[in-house]
Amino acid sequence: MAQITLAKAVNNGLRAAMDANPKVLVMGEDVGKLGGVFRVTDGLQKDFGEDRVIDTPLAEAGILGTAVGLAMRGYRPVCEIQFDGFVYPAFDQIVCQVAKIHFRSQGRLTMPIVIRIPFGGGIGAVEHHSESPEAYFAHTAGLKVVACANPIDGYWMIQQAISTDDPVVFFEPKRRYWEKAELDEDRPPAPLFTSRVVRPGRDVTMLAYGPMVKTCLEAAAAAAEEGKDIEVIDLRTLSPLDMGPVHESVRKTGRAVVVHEAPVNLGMGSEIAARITEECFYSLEAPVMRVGGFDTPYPPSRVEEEYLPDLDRVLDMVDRSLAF
Amino acid sequence: MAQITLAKAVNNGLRAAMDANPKVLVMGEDVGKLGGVFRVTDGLQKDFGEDRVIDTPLAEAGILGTAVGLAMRGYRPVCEIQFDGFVYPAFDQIVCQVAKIHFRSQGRLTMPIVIRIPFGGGIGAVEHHSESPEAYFAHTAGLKVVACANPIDGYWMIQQAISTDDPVVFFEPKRRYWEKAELDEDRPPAPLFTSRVVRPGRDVTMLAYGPMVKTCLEAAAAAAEEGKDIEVIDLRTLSPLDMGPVHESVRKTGRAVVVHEAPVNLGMGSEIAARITEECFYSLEAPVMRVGGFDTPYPPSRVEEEYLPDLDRVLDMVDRSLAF
Amino acid sequence: MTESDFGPDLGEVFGLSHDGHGAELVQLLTPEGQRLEHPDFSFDLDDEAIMGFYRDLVMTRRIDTEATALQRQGELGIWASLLGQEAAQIGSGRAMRPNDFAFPTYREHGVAWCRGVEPLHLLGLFRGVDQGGWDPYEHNFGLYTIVIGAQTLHATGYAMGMQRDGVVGSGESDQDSAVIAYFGDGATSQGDVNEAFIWASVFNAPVVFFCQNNQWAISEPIEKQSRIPLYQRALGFGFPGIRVDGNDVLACYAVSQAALRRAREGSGPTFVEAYTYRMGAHTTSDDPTRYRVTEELEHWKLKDPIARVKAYLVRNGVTPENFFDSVDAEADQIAAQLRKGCLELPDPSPLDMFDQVYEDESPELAVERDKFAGYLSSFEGAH
Amino acid sequence: MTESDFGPDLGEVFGLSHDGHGAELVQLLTPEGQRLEHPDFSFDLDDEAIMGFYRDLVMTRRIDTEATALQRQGELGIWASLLGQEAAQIGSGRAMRPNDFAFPTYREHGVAWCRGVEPLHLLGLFRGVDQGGWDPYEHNFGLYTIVIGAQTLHATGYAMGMQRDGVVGSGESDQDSAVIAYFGDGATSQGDVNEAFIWASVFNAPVVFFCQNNQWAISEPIEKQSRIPLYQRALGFGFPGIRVDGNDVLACYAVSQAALRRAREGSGPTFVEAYTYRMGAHTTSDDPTRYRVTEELEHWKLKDPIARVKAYLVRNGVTPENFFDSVDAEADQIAAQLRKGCLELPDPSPLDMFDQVYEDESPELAVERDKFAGYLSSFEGAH
Ligand SMILES: Cc1ncc(C[n+]2csc(CCOP(=O)(O)OP(=O)(O)O)c2C)c(N)n1
Ligand SMILES: Cc1ncc(C[n+]2csc(CCOP(=O)(O)OP(=O)(O)O)c2C)c(N)n1
Ligand SMILES: [Mg+2]
Ligand SMILES: [Mg+2]
Repeated sequence: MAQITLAKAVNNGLRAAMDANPKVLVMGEDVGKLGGVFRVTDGLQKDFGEDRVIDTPLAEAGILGTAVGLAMRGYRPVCEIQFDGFVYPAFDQIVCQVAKIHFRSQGRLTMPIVIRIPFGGGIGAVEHHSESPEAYFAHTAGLKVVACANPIDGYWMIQQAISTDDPVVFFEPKRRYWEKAELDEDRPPAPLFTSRVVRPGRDVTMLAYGPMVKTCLEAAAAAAEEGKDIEVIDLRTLSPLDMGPVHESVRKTGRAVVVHEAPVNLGMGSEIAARITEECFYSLEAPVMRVGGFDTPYPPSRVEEEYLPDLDRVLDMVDRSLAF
Repeated sequence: MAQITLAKAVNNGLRAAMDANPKVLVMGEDVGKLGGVFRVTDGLQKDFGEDRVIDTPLAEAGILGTAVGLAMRGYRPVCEIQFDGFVYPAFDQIVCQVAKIHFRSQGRLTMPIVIRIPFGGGIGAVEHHSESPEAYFAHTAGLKVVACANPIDGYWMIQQAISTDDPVVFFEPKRRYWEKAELDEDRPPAPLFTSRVVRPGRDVTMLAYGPMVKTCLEAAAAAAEEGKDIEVIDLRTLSPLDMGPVHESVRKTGRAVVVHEAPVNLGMGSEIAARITEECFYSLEAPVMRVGGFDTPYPPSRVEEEYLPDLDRVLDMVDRSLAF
Repeated sequence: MTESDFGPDLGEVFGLSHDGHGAELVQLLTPEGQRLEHPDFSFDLDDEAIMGFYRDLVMTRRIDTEATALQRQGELGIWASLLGQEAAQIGSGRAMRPNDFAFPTYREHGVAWCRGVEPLHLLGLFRGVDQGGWDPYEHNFGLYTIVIGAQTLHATGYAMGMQRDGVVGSGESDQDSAVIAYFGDGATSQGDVNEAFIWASVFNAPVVFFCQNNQWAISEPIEKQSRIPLYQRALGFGFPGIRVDGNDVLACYAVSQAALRRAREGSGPTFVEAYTYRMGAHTTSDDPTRYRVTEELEHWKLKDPIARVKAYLVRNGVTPENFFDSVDAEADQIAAQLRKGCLELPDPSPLDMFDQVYEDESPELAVERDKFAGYLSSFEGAH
Repeated sequence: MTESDFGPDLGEVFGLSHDGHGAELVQLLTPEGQRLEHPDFSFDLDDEAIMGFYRDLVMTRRIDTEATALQRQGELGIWASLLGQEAAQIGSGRAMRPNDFAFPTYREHGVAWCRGVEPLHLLGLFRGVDQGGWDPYEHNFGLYTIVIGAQTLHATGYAMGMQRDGVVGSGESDQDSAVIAYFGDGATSQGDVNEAFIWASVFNAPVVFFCQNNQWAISEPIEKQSRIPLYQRALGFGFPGIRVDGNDVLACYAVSQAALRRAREGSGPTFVEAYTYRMGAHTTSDDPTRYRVTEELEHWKLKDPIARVKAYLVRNGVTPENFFDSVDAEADQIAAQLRKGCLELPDPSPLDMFDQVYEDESPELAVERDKFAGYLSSFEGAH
């Protein structure tokens, strides 16, 4: 079995989805000949043609707004937003139309639209290219929001998202695009909207998604050397949240640390902390701790390593939780 | 001293701010001759002219984008968004420009822009006219976010917001526009970014802002008849949050219920619950409870009374907290 | 604005179009009911059809009047009247073929009528029992869209879907289809609408941009949105724009028909500016006396879209015995039905809202619904 | 696209402008270095000035080359080269007066040079030590804006501020001011940019929309953004549009000067399309071989913006002894300085980020900063 990068895995997933269903379209800026700035759509236009892989004019509202019309006509558009920081011009179409049309029409209209967003920092980029806007979408009823963390999930989750009859905002951790894993296409994937324990442990529960899953696994490995046994859960789905495995874990460990790159204030961690506390109140030995980006705009890349949660900051929070 | 409605109080506050500083501008859709759909800018264009009270073309991105340029030129634009649901076309300008320019320029450029948003439901309106988008803005670093709940705060807070050198998203509870209070202009106002205990109590702390403050006060009065002594705090500022009085109160009561109209999932309540739990862990007799809109788009107005937190739902949550 | 001495001619130099190519209004029926011919647009139907239009116009206005009355009596939360814009809507609506698709704003009651949408279904949104009570696919008529301009992009995307389905310029004119996007003068300022123009021109999508310039966006006159005639906006995007007398149902029909035919044939988008007037308030919540003078209203009353059709029919004595009375009678009957139906509209069940958010239910939301159901039932005993 | 038999003439009928009014490029200096006259735009400066332009062009290109080299060597994270667009930027930049204000994209290094921005300060953003290292007010030159099109609205608002300050069409031409907004061909598709056109025309704001059509938006050719020449976009909004040879510094100067004068005098906005070519990759991260052919590049090399100025100066033998050598020498020296300065650029302190979010510090953020400071210092002992 060959090793495959996350970028290639999503590319293969898109290809499989387009092969399986002629109604699947890919649209966005530079998704055609260039294959996207991260090459995630590489080769698709060559093989599926310009009618199915559409280089659009440079306007995100236009991409999502026309996707709504295409969806009404029976197509399943997969819209690429080039970088996280450029999704905002489409925010109105996403929040007021994509998210609400099923509700508005009492289900007469469905919106099987996937919005692919390479997100997060750590690649030394300029402003607007390293953001984590997931909380905006998770707070928006009518959308479903997921984040993949590795090539295997990248391959399967994009196909599952495309076959979902509801709009799915699909976050791809851009700094992990070049990381590899073995993909066994015969091994059936987990359901899309489920979280998963990726490392069992007894002392503390660590919750992450997207780029921070790897960071947390590394932190857990380091902690193990100090005799701390950390359980790591890859949330995978941010809306709906799959809290079952999380509550189960916290009832066992009594401690939880949520980690994400987005600013802590009103980030996913706030909702997760609130829910854990509601459900596991008497099991908690310490308040749910949150590690994330600071409550500032994303800083110049020369300080992003300080801005982003890293092994040390995660472990520091683990210690605070254990010492509480 | 005369009774004054919230709409009139904000109108007077705007007038005072425009009198005090010729750089203050009011801009938006229908803010001129019409005086705004809620008459909050009534008479301002007549008295300050079309150069200072600007009826803009129908485009919210244009309103905020030109406000940025006007601010760079030394003006202090007060932008009216006609209804909560129409702020999204301006989301990109607000999140990527208004919120980030001070940071981007290392403080060389300031953005003294106020974004007025009549928000919330309960007025029997059609879709997009009853939403509570405050969490989107509170999650956005670089913005400050406040909500007034009564005419006295409406009068003072709008002036304080306008004199703030940072961008302020100013939420006005539209269903309270016609409620009256006595305004004593000689009584100095509280600082803008502070929360306030509006009803002291010993048993449970109730946290609200904007339209829900009145609902909570009514609930507290009803609970009092059953011998439950509820402390109500009007948060007033949503970003930054002023948690001091909140923590103090919860350390006393051991119980907290957060109430807002916005959907609970990733609403303000999630952040407040997480912070209270972090700071008052050992004081809590029960998890912080949250009452809010359901995690659906805002429904047709004939069911909005079921959708919105009301006296019964708030009291139900108080009972759950006390019974926990 | 000071005019620089050579500002104006520089304007020329720079290529500002003053030629008013198509500047004058396309009109085929004068306010006095006189038929006119136009070199480029001819009305190719008979008096039978004009009588049909007359009926459409009267029914639409009657439905609108009844809805306004229902709002006044508290049966609707709000109503957006189309008073004065009947011809623009009936003319364009009747120019559509069954497999064409329309994307309306919140004011297209006349188009809805043409698309066979039951008038009662228009009221749900305004009464607050739903947010769009008809099946868009049953009528090829989208749901009312309240966010200004958003539907123009949906229309363009839908038209791109038609292209991909091979029903544009296929040569088989009976299957060829097009989209018509309705929007107002104020909407032309929204980024979305201009992006729709770009998409439609770049992809040569089969969409007719039908702008009802009713002179007002709530309290703002057209001057706040554009300093040139709106139909000229299309010049900037490389497709045709034309202004038609929006109170002339024959001209609106002829121009819309030509534009739709172009679109179906694969010749791309067209911008049609229907020059008309909002005779009523923006909505029942609005008070126009604060911002406009009654003279304006009086002036436009003389151009009433219905009166001129009646004048034409009368002048030419083509109508059967008591045609007008029977139309009025039918209108009153429809209005009565509408009123009855409105009062009987059932309120939605609070629990429905949880089920209509997603196509594939979210487990979270199911829990929320069940909790709330339990909460609601806890009151049952209570009395 | 099937052409309907009467689609085309209907196009005419509907008023689609085919007249190409101003369609041909304004050019005052041929690629061979020949001066041309234009009926409407004359270049009114002497050879001294042209030598100055030559120096500007060479310095700008040299700075750009050095920055690209620095990126290759890992000293910059990324660089957006202006290679090929020097004339468009120097011509328009030199047409500005001190109290005019420019709003750039991320590629306006030549304009920055004209505005007196220290070249080193351009590198901070690309090295990742800041997000804009100069004081906009010191140079009347805004910060680089990365979100496509956003700055065109800022420019329009700033121009509206000038109107309110009484420095537009005041008659005192030395105080009158204008704004120039830079953006690319791809940007013309953004809603924001089209809204800027609307605001500028409705308020008659003193802004020049200077579009460098370098034929590409990353991998997308201009055909993906518009099916007509871009300068014609202005026709749809009621203000002048003109296409100028973007590789001709004299023409860019003359046209920008005329447009800026119109704006300052109160005659409103102008759209200038500088027709040029992106000779390099979109940025150092881009690989153009994936989407465009080298023939195109070769073709445009013949129109090089610098070569033609040198050819003119040589042909007319107006330059002093070893003028060209000294300019090159100066360029190398500036490049060396730039490199030295780049390597010495200090990294920002992590704690700064907390202090630059707000003008009035937020207590919350102060706490966060102090916590983080404590965390950082906890490592000090650690080794
Ligand atoms: C994005 C957005 N902003 C503001 C509004 C509030 N609003 C509703 S109708 C209207 C005026 C629309 O004018 P026009 O486009 O001319 O259509 P008309 O109502 O005249 O038919 C406004 C500003 C809205 N619905 N959507
Ligand atoms: C809103 C937004 N969407 C996408 C991008 C990513 N992006 C950066 S440059 C670019 C192409 C811009 O093309 P053009 O406007 O022609 O300017 P040029 O780079 O050619 O100078 C794109 C799509 C962005 N910066 N902002
Ligand atoms: Mg209108
Ligand atoms: Mg370009």
